[in-house]
Amino acid sequence: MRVRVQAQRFDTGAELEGFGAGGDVGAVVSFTGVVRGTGGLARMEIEHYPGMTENAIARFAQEARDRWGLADVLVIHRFGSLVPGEPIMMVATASRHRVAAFEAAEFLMDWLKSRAPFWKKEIGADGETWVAAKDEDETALDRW
Amino acid sequence: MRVRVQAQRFDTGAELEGFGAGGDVGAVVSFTGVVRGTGGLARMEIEHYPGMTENAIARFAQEARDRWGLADVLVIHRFGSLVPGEPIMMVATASRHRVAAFEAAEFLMDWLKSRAPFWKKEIGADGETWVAAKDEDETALDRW
Amino acid sequence: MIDVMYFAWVRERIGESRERVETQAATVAGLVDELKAREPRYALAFEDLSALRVALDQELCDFDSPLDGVREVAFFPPMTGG
Amino acid sequence: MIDVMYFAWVRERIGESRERVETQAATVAGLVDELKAREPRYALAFEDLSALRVALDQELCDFDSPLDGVREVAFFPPMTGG
Repeated sequence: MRVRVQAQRFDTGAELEGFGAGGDVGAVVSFTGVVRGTGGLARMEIEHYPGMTENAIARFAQEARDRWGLADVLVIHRFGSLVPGEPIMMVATASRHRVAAFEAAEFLMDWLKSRAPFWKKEIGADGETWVAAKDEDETALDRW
Repeated sequence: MRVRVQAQRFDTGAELEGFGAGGDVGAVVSFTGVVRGTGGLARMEIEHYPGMTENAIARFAQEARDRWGLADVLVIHRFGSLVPGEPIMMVATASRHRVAAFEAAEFLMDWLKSRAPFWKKEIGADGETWVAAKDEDETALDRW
Repeated sequence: MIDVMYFAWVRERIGESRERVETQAATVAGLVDELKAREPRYALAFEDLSALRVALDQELCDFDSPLDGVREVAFFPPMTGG
Repeated sequence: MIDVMYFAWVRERIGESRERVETQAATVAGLVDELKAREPRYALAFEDLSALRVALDQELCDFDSPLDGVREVAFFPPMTGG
Protein backbone atom coordinates (compact mmCIF):
# COMPACT_ATOMS: atom_id res chain seq x y z
CA MET A 1 0.00 0.00 0.00
CA ARG A 2 1.42 3.37 -1.03
CA VAL A 3 -0.07 6.79 -0.23
CA ARG A 4 1.64 9.99 -1.33
CA VAL A 5 0.64 13.65 -1.02
CA GLN A 6 3.05 15.78 -3.00
CA ALA A 7 3.56 18.97 -4.99
CA GLN A 8 5.65 17.32 -7.72
CA ARG A 9 4.20 16.06 -10.94
CA PHE A 10 3.92 12.28 -11.32
CA ASP A 11 3.49 9.93 -14.25
CA THR A 12 0.68 7.35 -14.12
CA GLY A 13 2.50 4.94 -16.44
CA ALA A 14 5.68 5.02 -14.37
CA GLU A 15 3.72 4.59 -11.12
CA LEU A 16 1.93 1.53 -12.53
CA GLU A 17 5.24 -0.17 -13.32
CA GLY A 18 5.41 -3.30 -11.19
CA PHE A 19 2.19 -2.35 -9.37
CA GLY A 20 0.45 -5.48 -8.07
CA ALA A 21 3.24 -7.73 -9.33
CA GLY A 22 4.01 -10.84 -7.35
CA GLY A 23 0.60 -11.16 -5.72
CA ASP A 24 -2.30 -13.30 -6.90
CA VAL A 25 -3.42 -10.50 -9.19
CA GLY A 26 -5.68 -10.84 -12.23
CA ALA A 27 -6.96 -7.26 -12.48
CA VAL A 28 -5.40 -3.82 -12.15
CA VAL A 29 -7.53 -0.66 -12.39
CA SER A 30 -6.15 2.86 -12.43
CA PHE A 31 -7.84 6.24 -12.37
CA THR A 32 -6.04 9.49 -13.14
CA GLY A 33 -7.61 12.91 -12.64
CA VAL A 34 -6.38 15.62 -15.00
CA VAL A 35 -6.72 19.42 -14.88
CA ARG A 36 -9.18 20.41 -17.62
CA GLY A 37 -8.53 23.60 -19.51
CA THR A 38 -12.18 24.52 -20.01
CA GLY A 39 -13.46 28.05 -19.53
CA GLY A 40 -10.08 29.64 -20.10
CA LEU A 41 -8.53 28.09 -17.01
CA ALA A 42 -4.94 29.26 -16.62
CA ARG A 43 -4.08 27.24 -13.55
CA MET A 44 -5.49 25.40 -10.57
CA GLU A 45 -4.28 25.83 -7.02
CA ILE A 46 -4.83 22.99 -4.62
CA GLU A 47 -4.69 23.64 -0.90
CA HIS A 48 -4.60 20.81 1.63
CA TYR A 49 -4.44 20.13 5.35
CA PRO A 50 -1.04 18.56 5.98
CA GLY A 51 -1.25 15.63 8.33
CA MET A 52 -5.02 15.20 8.17
CA THR A 53 -4.79 14.63 4.40
CA GLU A 54 -2.30 11.78 4.62
CA ASN A 55 -4.18 10.17 7.50
CA ALA A 56 -7.56 10.39 5.80
CA ILE A 57 -6.24 8.91 2.55
CA ALA A 58 -4.38 6.12 4.34
CA ARG A 59 -7.60 5.26 6.14
CA PHE A 60 -9.67 5.13 2.90
CA ALA A 61 -6.94 3.03 1.24
CA GLN A 62 -6.86 0.62 4.17
CA GLU A 63 -10.64 0.32 4.15
CA ALA A 64 -10.66 -0.38 0.39
CA ARG A 65 -7.97 -3.00 0.82
CA ASP A 66 -9.82 -4.81 3.59
CA ARG A 67 -13.26 -4.57 2.06
CA TRP A 68 -12.31 -5.79 -1.42
CA GLY A 69 -9.38 -7.99 -0.42
CA LEU A 70 -7.02 -6.00 -2.61
CA ALA A 71 -3.51 -7.30 -3.24
CA ASP A 72 -2.30 -3.72 -3.57
CA VAL A 73 -3.54 -0.14 -3.54
CA LEU A 74 -1.89 3.14 -4.49
CA VAL A 75 -3.08 6.73 -4.01
CA ILE A 76 -1.18 9.84 -5.09
CA HIS A 77 -2.65 13.33 -4.70
CA ARG A 78 -0.95 16.59 -5.52
CA PHE A 79 -1.22 20.05 -4.01
CA GLY A 80 0.11 23.42 -5.15
CA SER A 81 -0.13 25.04 -8.56
CA LEU A 82 -1.12 22.96 -11.62
CA VAL A 83 -1.74 23.85 -15.25
CA PRO A 84 -4.27 22.27 -17.66
CA GLY A 85 -3.26 18.82 -18.85
CA GLU A 86 -1.33 18.00 -15.68
CA PRO A 87 -2.35 15.01 -13.55
CA ILE A 88 -3.95 15.98 -10.22
CA MET A 89 -4.14 12.59 -8.59
CA MET A 90 -4.37 8.88 -9.25
CA VAL A 91 -5.56 5.72 -7.58
CA ALA A 92 -4.69 2.15 -8.54
CA THR A 93 -6.12 -1.11 -7.24
CA ALA A 94 -4.96 -4.70 -7.80
CA SER A 95 -7.14 -7.70 -7.07
CA ARG A 96 -7.92 -11.23 -8.23
CA HIS A 97 -11.01 -10.30 -10.23
CA ARG A 98 -12.13 -7.27 -12.17
CA VAL A 99 -15.26 -6.35 -10.21
CA ALA A 100 -13.33 -5.85 -6.95
CA ALA A 101 -10.64 -3.73 -8.64
CA PHE A 102 -13.25 -1.48 -10.31
CA GLU A 103 -15.43 -1.10 -7.21
CA ALA A 104 -12.50 -0.35 -4.91
CA ALA A 105 -11.16 2.31 -7.30
CA GLU A 106 -14.59 3.98 -7.53
CA PHE A 107 -15.00 3.82 -3.76
CA LEU A 108 -11.63 5.54 -3.30
CA MET A 109 -12.49 8.23 -5.85
CA ASP A 110 -15.86 8.93 -4.25
CA TRP A 111 -14.26 9.33 -0.80
CA LEU A 112 -11.37 11.41 -2.04
CA LYS A 113 -13.81 13.78 -3.80
CA SER A 114 -15.76 14.67 -0.67
CA ARG A 115 -13.78 13.58 2.37
CA ALA A 116 -10.10 14.20 1.68
CA PRO A 117 -9.14 17.71 2.89
CA PHE A 118 -8.25 19.36 -0.42
CA TRP A 119 -9.68 22.57 -1.85
CA LYS A 120 -9.33 23.63 -5.45
CA LYS A 121 -9.15 27.17 -6.73
CA GLU A 122 -9.43 27.92 -10.43
CA ILE A 123 -7.52 30.89 -11.80
CA GLY A 124 -8.57 32.12 -15.22
CA ALA A 125 -9.16 35.23 -17.30
CA ASP A 126 -12.14 36.16 -15.11
CA GLY A 127 -10.27 35.92 -11.84
CA GLU A 128 -10.20 33.33 -9.12
CA THR A 129 -12.95 30.94 -8.00
CA TRP A 130 -13.01 28.27 -5.33
CA VAL A 131 -14.47 25.08 -6.81
CA ALA A 132 -17.77 24.31 -5.09
CA ALA A 133 -18.50 20.81 -3.82
CA LYS A 134 -21.13 19.05 -5.94
CA ASP A 135 -24.26 17.51 -4.47
CA GLU A 136 -23.80 14.52 -6.76
CA ASP A 137 -20.37 13.86 -5.22
CA GLU A 138 -21.89 13.85 -1.75
CA THR A 139 -24.69 11.56 -2.94
CA ALA A 140 -22.15 9.19 -4.52
CA LEU A 141 -20.99 8.21 -1.03
CA ASP A 142 -24.38 6.69 -0.24
CA ARG A 143 -23.74 3.64 -2.36
CA TRP A 144 -20.83 2.50 -0.17
CA MET B 1 -9.46 5.35 -30.90
CA ARG B 2 -6.92 2.51 -30.97
CA VAL B 3 -7.73 -1.22 -31.13
CA ARG B 4 -4.97 -3.83 -31.32
CA VAL B 5 -5.05 -7.63 -31.31
CA GLN B 6 -1.54 -8.95 -31.00
CA ALA B 7 0.70 -11.78 -29.81
CA GLN B 8 3.41 -9.49 -28.43
CA ARG B 9 3.58 -8.41 -24.84
CA PHE B 10 2.63 -4.79 -24.11
CA ASP B 11 3.18 -2.42 -21.22
CA THR B 12 0.19 -0.62 -19.68
CA GLY B 13 2.26 2.33 -18.50
CA ALA B 14 3.82 2.88 -21.91
CA GLU B 15 0.43 2.59 -23.63
CA LEU B 16 -1.05 5.21 -21.31
CA GLU B 17 1.65 7.72 -22.20
CA GLY B 18 -0.09 10.63 -23.90
CA PHE B 19 -3.42 8.79 -23.85
CA GLY B 20 -6.29 11.29 -23.86
CA ALA B 21 -3.90 14.24 -24.06
CA GLY B 22 -5.06 17.31 -25.93
CA GLY B 23 -8.79 16.67 -25.56
CA ASP B 24 -11.08 18.10 -22.90
CA VAL B 25 -10.12 15.27 -20.55
CA GLY B 26 -10.50 15.27 -16.78
CA ALA B 27 -10.53 11.51 -16.16
CA VAL B 28 -8.57 8.54 -17.47
CA VAL B 29 -9.41 4.98 -16.40
CA SER B 30 -7.39 1.91 -17.31
CA PHE B 31 -7.99 -1.78 -16.73
CA THR B 32 -5.31 -4.41 -17.22
CA GLY B 33 -6.02 -8.15 -17.09
CA VAL B 34 -3.13 -10.30 -15.89
CA VAL B 35 -2.53 -14.08 -16.09
CA ARG B 36 -2.87 -15.45 -12.56
CA GLY B 37 -0.56 -18.28 -11.52
CA THR B 38 -3.11 -20.01 -9.27
CA GLY B 39 -3.56 -23.78 -9.28
CA GLY B 40 -0.10 -24.45 -10.65
CA LEU B 41 -0.80 -22.76 -13.97
CA ALA B 42 2.27 -23.04 -16.23
CA ARG B 43 0.89 -21.09 -19.16
CA MET B 44 -2.27 -19.85 -20.84
CA GLU B 45 -3.00 -20.19 -24.53
CA ILE B 46 -5.39 -17.76 -26.10
CA GLU B 47 -7.04 -18.61 -29.40
CA HIS B 48 -8.96 -16.02 -31.38
CA TYR B 49 -10.92 -15.59 -34.60
CA PRO B 50 -8.82 -13.26 -36.79
CA GLY B 51 -10.94 -10.65 -38.49
CA MET B 52 -14.04 -11.14 -36.37
CA THR B 53 -12.06 -10.29 -33.22
CA GLU B 54 -10.83 -6.93 -34.49
CA ASN B 55 -14.26 -6.04 -35.87
CA ALA B 56 -16.10 -6.98 -32.70
CA ILE B 57 -13.71 -5.00 -30.49
CA ALA B 58 -13.80 -1.97 -32.78
CA ARG B 59 -17.59 -2.05 -32.59
CA PHE B 60 -17.63 -2.20 -28.76
CA ALA B 61 -15.05 0.61 -28.59
CA GLN B 62 -17.09 2.77 -30.95
CA GLU B 63 -20.25 2.12 -28.96
CA ALA B 64 -18.50 3.04 -25.71
CA ARG B 65 -17.15 6.21 -27.28
CA ASP B 66 -20.55 7.30 -28.56
CA ARG B 67 -22.53 6.33 -25.49
CA TRP B 68 -20.27 8.00 -22.92
CA GLY B 69 -18.92 10.77 -25.14
CA LEU B 70 -15.35 9.59 -24.63
CA ALA B 71 -12.48 11.75 -25.82
CA ASP B 72 -10.42 8.60 -26.41
CA VAL B 73 -10.58 4.83 -26.04
CA LEU B 74 -7.93 2.15 -26.31
CA VAL B 75 -8.26 -1.64 -26.35
CA ILE B 76 -5.38 -4.12 -26.63
CA HIS B 77 -5.93 -7.89 -26.45
CA ARG B 78 -3.30 -10.56 -26.85
CA PHE B 79 -3.48 -14.07 -28.27
CA GLY B 80 -0.96 -16.93 -28.22
CA SER B 81 1.02 -18.30 -25.30
CA LEU B 82 1.26 -16.34 -22.03
CA VAL B 83 2.84 -17.11 -18.66
CA PRO B 84 1.62 -16.03 -15.19
CA GLY B 85 2.22 -12.36 -14.44
CA GLU B 86 1.97 -11.31 -18.09
CA PRO B 87 -0.71 -8.82 -19.16
CA ILE B 88 -3.51 -10.38 -21.24
CA MET B 89 -5.34 -7.26 -22.28
CA MET B 90 -6.08 -3.68 -21.38
CA VAL B 91 -8.71 -1.04 -21.95
CA ALA B 92 -8.37 2.69 -21.33
CA THR B 93 -11.02 5.41 -21.47
CA ALA B 94 -10.67 9.19 -21.36
CA SER B 95 -13.59 11.51 -20.65
CA ARG B 96 -14.47 14.79 -19.00
CA HIS B 97 -15.75 13.27 -15.77
CA ARG B 98 -14.93 10.20 -13.73
CA VAL B 99 -18.29 8.42 -13.87
CA ALA B 100 -18.26 8.18 -17.68
CA ALA B 101 -14.67 6.91 -17.76
CA PHE B 102 -15.38 4.21 -15.16
CA GLU B 103 -18.66 3.09 -16.71
CA ALA B 104 -17.27 2.93 -20.23
CA ALA B 105 -14.29 0.85 -19.06
CA GLU B 106 -16.56 -1.57 -17.23
CA PHE B 107 -18.89 -1.79 -20.22
CA LEU B 108 -15.94 -2.65 -22.48
CA MET B 109 -14.68 -5.29 -20.06
CA ASP B 110 -18.09 -6.92 -19.74
CA TRP B 111 -18.47 -7.13 -23.52
CA LEU B 112 -14.93 -8.36 -24.10
CA LYS B 113 -15.43 -11.13 -21.53
CA SER B 114 -18.43 -12.69 -23.25
CA ARG B 115 -18.64 -11.33 -26.79
CA ALA B 116 -15.12 -11.00 -28.15
CA PRO B 117 -14.10 -14.23 -29.91
CA PHE B 118 -11.25 -15.38 -27.67
CA TRP B 119 -10.90 -18.74 -25.96
CA LYS B 120 -8.49 -19.44 -23.13
CA LYS B 121 -6.82 -22.72 -22.36
CA GLU B 122 -4.94 -23.27 -19.12
CA ILE B 123 -1.93 -25.57 -19.17
CA GLY B 124 -0.72 -26.80 -15.78
CA ALA B 125 0.61 -29.79 -13.90
CA ASP B 126 -2.73 -31.58 -14.31
CA GLY B 127 -2.92 -31.11 -18.07
CA GLU B 128 -4.93 -28.75 -20.25
CA THR B 129 -8.35 -27.23 -19.59
CA TRP B 130 -10.43 -24.83 -21.65
CA VAL B 131 -11.65 -22.01 -19.42
CA ALA B 132 -15.45 -22.20 -19.14
CA ALA B 133 -17.56 -19.09 -19.60
CA LYS B 134 -19.06 -17.89 -16.32
CA ASP B 135 -22.78 -17.28 -15.83
CA GLU B 136 -21.96 -14.10 -13.91
CA ASP B 137 -20.08 -12.73 -16.94
CA GLU B 138 -23.13 -13.33 -19.13
CA THR B 139 -25.38 -11.73 -16.50
CA ALA B 140 -23.05 -8.72 -16.30
CA LEU B 141 -24.14 -7.71 -19.81
CA ASP B 142 -27.71 -7.12 -18.64
CA ARG B 143 -26.86 -3.86 -16.93
CA TRP B 144 -25.88 -2.20 -20.22
CA MET C 1 -19.65 -24.52 -51.04
CA ILE C 2 -19.16 -22.86 -47.72
CA ASP C 3 -16.16 -22.28 -45.44
CA VAL C 4 -16.62 -23.86 -42.03
CA MET C 5 -14.34 -22.93 -39.11
CA TYR C 6 -13.93 -24.48 -35.69
CA PHE C 7 -12.37 -22.94 -32.58
CA ALA C 8 -11.19 -24.09 -29.14
CA TRP C 9 -12.47 -27.55 -28.09
CA VAL C 10 -14.75 -27.78 -31.12
CA ARG C 11 -11.63 -27.56 -33.28
CA GLU C 12 -9.88 -30.14 -31.10
CA ARG C 13 -12.75 -32.62 -31.27
CA ILE C 14 -13.12 -32.29 -35.02
CA GLY C 15 -9.39 -32.18 -35.64
CA GLU C 16 -9.58 -29.37 -38.19
CA SER C 17 -9.63 -25.61 -37.88
CA ARG C 18 -11.21 -24.95 -41.28
CA GLU C 19 -12.72 -26.89 -44.18
CA ARG C 20 -14.75 -26.35 -47.34
CA VAL C 21 -18.14 -28.03 -47.13
CA GLU C 22 -20.62 -28.84 -49.87
CA THR C 23 -24.09 -28.31 -48.43
CA GLN C 24 -27.71 -27.86 -49.43
CA ALA C 25 -28.78 -27.04 -45.87
CA ALA C 26 -31.10 -24.05 -45.50
CA THR C 27 -30.11 -23.23 -41.94
CA VAL C 28 -27.22 -23.63 -39.53
CA ALA C 29 -29.13 -26.43 -37.78
CA GLY C 30 -29.45 -28.25 -41.13
CA LEU C 31 -25.70 -27.94 -41.69
CA VAL C 32 -25.03 -29.27 -38.18
CA ASP C 33 -27.21 -32.31 -38.91
CA GLU C 34 -25.28 -33.01 -42.12
CA LEU C 35 -21.94 -32.71 -40.28
CA LYS C 36 -23.06 -34.93 -37.38
CA ALA C 37 -24.05 -37.65 -39.86
CA ARG C 38 -20.54 -37.71 -41.33
CA GLU C 39 -18.37 -39.14 -38.59
CA PRO C 40 -18.39 -39.68 -34.80
CA ARG C 41 -15.93 -36.80 -34.21
CA TYR C 42 -18.53 -34.38 -35.63
CA ALA C 43 -21.31 -36.04 -33.66
CA LEU C 44 -19.19 -35.59 -30.52
CA ALA C 45 -18.38 -31.94 -31.25
CA PHE C 46 -22.04 -31.07 -31.89
CA GLU C 47 -23.45 -33.25 -29.12
CA ASP C 48 -24.81 -30.34 -27.07
CA LEU C 49 -25.74 -27.27 -29.11
CA SER C 50 -26.49 -25.26 -25.96
CA ALA C 51 -22.71 -25.35 -25.29
CA LEU C 52 -21.97 -23.92 -28.74
CA ARG C 53 -22.14 -20.57 -30.46
CA VAL C 54 -22.21 -19.87 -34.19
CA ALA C 55 -21.08 -16.93 -36.32
CA LEU C 56 -22.14 -16.36 -39.93
CA ASP C 57 -19.70 -14.21 -41.88
CA GLN C 58 -18.18 -13.19 -38.54
CA GLU C 59 -21.47 -12.11 -36.92
CA LEU C 60 -22.96 -14.02 -33.99
CA CYS C 61 -26.18 -15.76 -35.10
CA ASP C 62 -28.60 -18.46 -34.01
CA PHE C 63 -28.77 -22.09 -35.05
CA ASP C 64 -31.99 -21.42 -36.94
CA SER C 65 -30.43 -18.61 -39.00
CA PRO C 66 -30.60 -19.15 -42.79
CA LEU C 67 -27.38 -20.00 -44.67
CA ASP C 68 -28.49 -18.24 -47.82
CA GLY C 69 -25.59 -16.17 -49.20
CA VAL C 70 -23.31 -17.00 -46.29
CA ARG C 71 -19.65 -17.62 -47.13
CA GLU C 72 -18.19 -18.44 -43.72
CA VAL C 73 -19.68 -20.34 -40.78
CA ALA C 74 -17.80 -20.66 -37.49
CA PHE C 75 -18.59 -22.92 -34.53
CA PHE C 76 -17.11 -22.37 -31.09
CA PRO C 77 -17.81 -22.55 -27.34
CA PRO C 78 -18.94 -19.45 -25.42
CA MET C 79 -16.23 -16.81 -25.64
CA THR C 80 -13.85 -16.13 -22.76
CA GLY C 81 -12.08 -12.91 -23.59
CA GLY C 82 -10.91 -10.17 -21.27
CA MET D 1 -5.41 27.85 24.43
CA ILE D 2 -6.29 26.09 21.25
CA ASP D 3 -4.84 26.10 17.71
CA VAL D 4 -7.37 27.27 15.15
CA MET D 5 -6.76 26.72 11.43
CA TYR D 6 -8.58 28.08 8.40
CA PHE D 7 -8.53 26.75 4.86
CA ALA D 8 -9.59 27.89 1.38
CA TRP D 9 -12.04 30.84 1.36
CA VAL D 10 -12.41 30.72 5.15
CA ARG D 11 -8.68 31.43 5.38
CA GLU D 12 -9.00 34.21 2.79
CA ARG D 13 -11.88 35.91 4.58
CA ILE D 14 -10.19 35.77 7.96
CA GLY D 15 -6.79 36.62 6.54
CA GLU D 16 -4.93 34.03 8.62
CA SER D 17 -4.20 30.37 8.13
CA ARG D 18 -3.58 29.61 11.80
CA GLU D 19 -3.80 31.31 15.18
CA ARG D 20 -3.72 30.52 18.90
CA VAL D 21 -7.04 31.32 20.59
CA GLU D 22 -7.87 31.71 24.26
CA THR D 23 -11.34 30.23 24.76
CA GLN D 24 -13.68 28.97 27.49
CA ALA D 25 -16.17 27.64 24.93
CA ALA D 26 -17.52 24.16 25.63
CA THR D 27 -18.36 23.34 22.02
CA VAL D 28 -17.33 24.27 18.50
CA ALA D 29 -20.47 26.37 18.17
CA GLY D 30 -19.45 28.29 21.28
CA LEU D 31 -16.02 28.97 19.83
CA VAL D 32 -17.60 30.14 16.57
CA ASP D 33 -19.78 32.61 18.52
CA GLU D 34 -16.71 34.00 20.31
CA LEU D 35 -14.83 34.40 17.00
CA LYS D 36 -17.80 36.06 15.24
CA ALA D 37 -18.01 38.62 18.05
CA ARG D 38 -14.37 39.65 17.48
CA GLU D 39 -14.39 41.37 14.11
CA PRO D 40 -16.45 41.63 10.94
CA ARG D 41 -14.02 39.41 8.98
CA TYR D 42 -14.84 36.53 11.37
CA ALA D 43 -18.53 37.27 11.21
CA LEU D 44 -18.31 37.12 7.44
CA ALA D 45 -16.37 33.85 7.39
CA PHE D 46 -18.82 32.16 9.78
CA GLU D 47 -21.93 33.73 8.26
CA ASP D 48 -23.39 30.42 7.03
CA LEU D 49 -22.36 27.39 9.04
CA SER D 50 -24.08 25.03 6.61
CA ALA D 51 -21.34 25.99 4.10
CA LEU D 52 -18.60 25.03 6.57
CA ARG D 53 -17.03 21.88 7.92
CA VAL D 54 -14.99 21.47 11.09
CA ALA D 55 -12.26 19.05 12.13
CA LEU D 56 -11.12 18.50 15.72
CA ASP D 57 -7.57 17.17 15.98
CA GLN D 58 -7.80 16.31 12.28
CA GLU D 59 -11.05 14.33 12.53
CA LEU D 60 -14.27 15.60 10.91
CA CYS D 61 -16.77 16.56 13.62
CA ASP D 62 -19.99 18.51 14.13
CA PHE D 63 -20.50 22.05 15.35
CA ASP D 64 -22.01 20.76 18.58
CA SER D 65 -18.96 18.59 19.34
CA PRO D 66 -17.29 19.34 22.71
CA LEU D 67 -13.91 21.07 22.71
CA ASP D 68 -12.75 19.34 25.86
CA GLY D 69 -9.13 18.15 25.42
CA VAL D 70 -8.97 19.30 21.79
CA ARG D 71 -5.67 20.86 20.69
CA GLU D 72 -6.43 21.76 17.05
CA VAL D 73 -9.65 23.03 15.46
CA ALA D 74 -9.88 23.54 11.67
CA PHE D 75 -12.60 25.33 9.72
CA PHE D 76 -13.02 24.92 5.98
CA PRO D 77 -15.56 24.63 3.16
CA PRO D 78 -16.72 21.20 1.90
CA MET D 79 -13.73 19.36 0.50
CA THR D 80 -13.09 19.08 -3.22
CA GLY D 81 -10.41 16.45 -3.66
CA GLY D 82 -9.98 13.94 -6.46
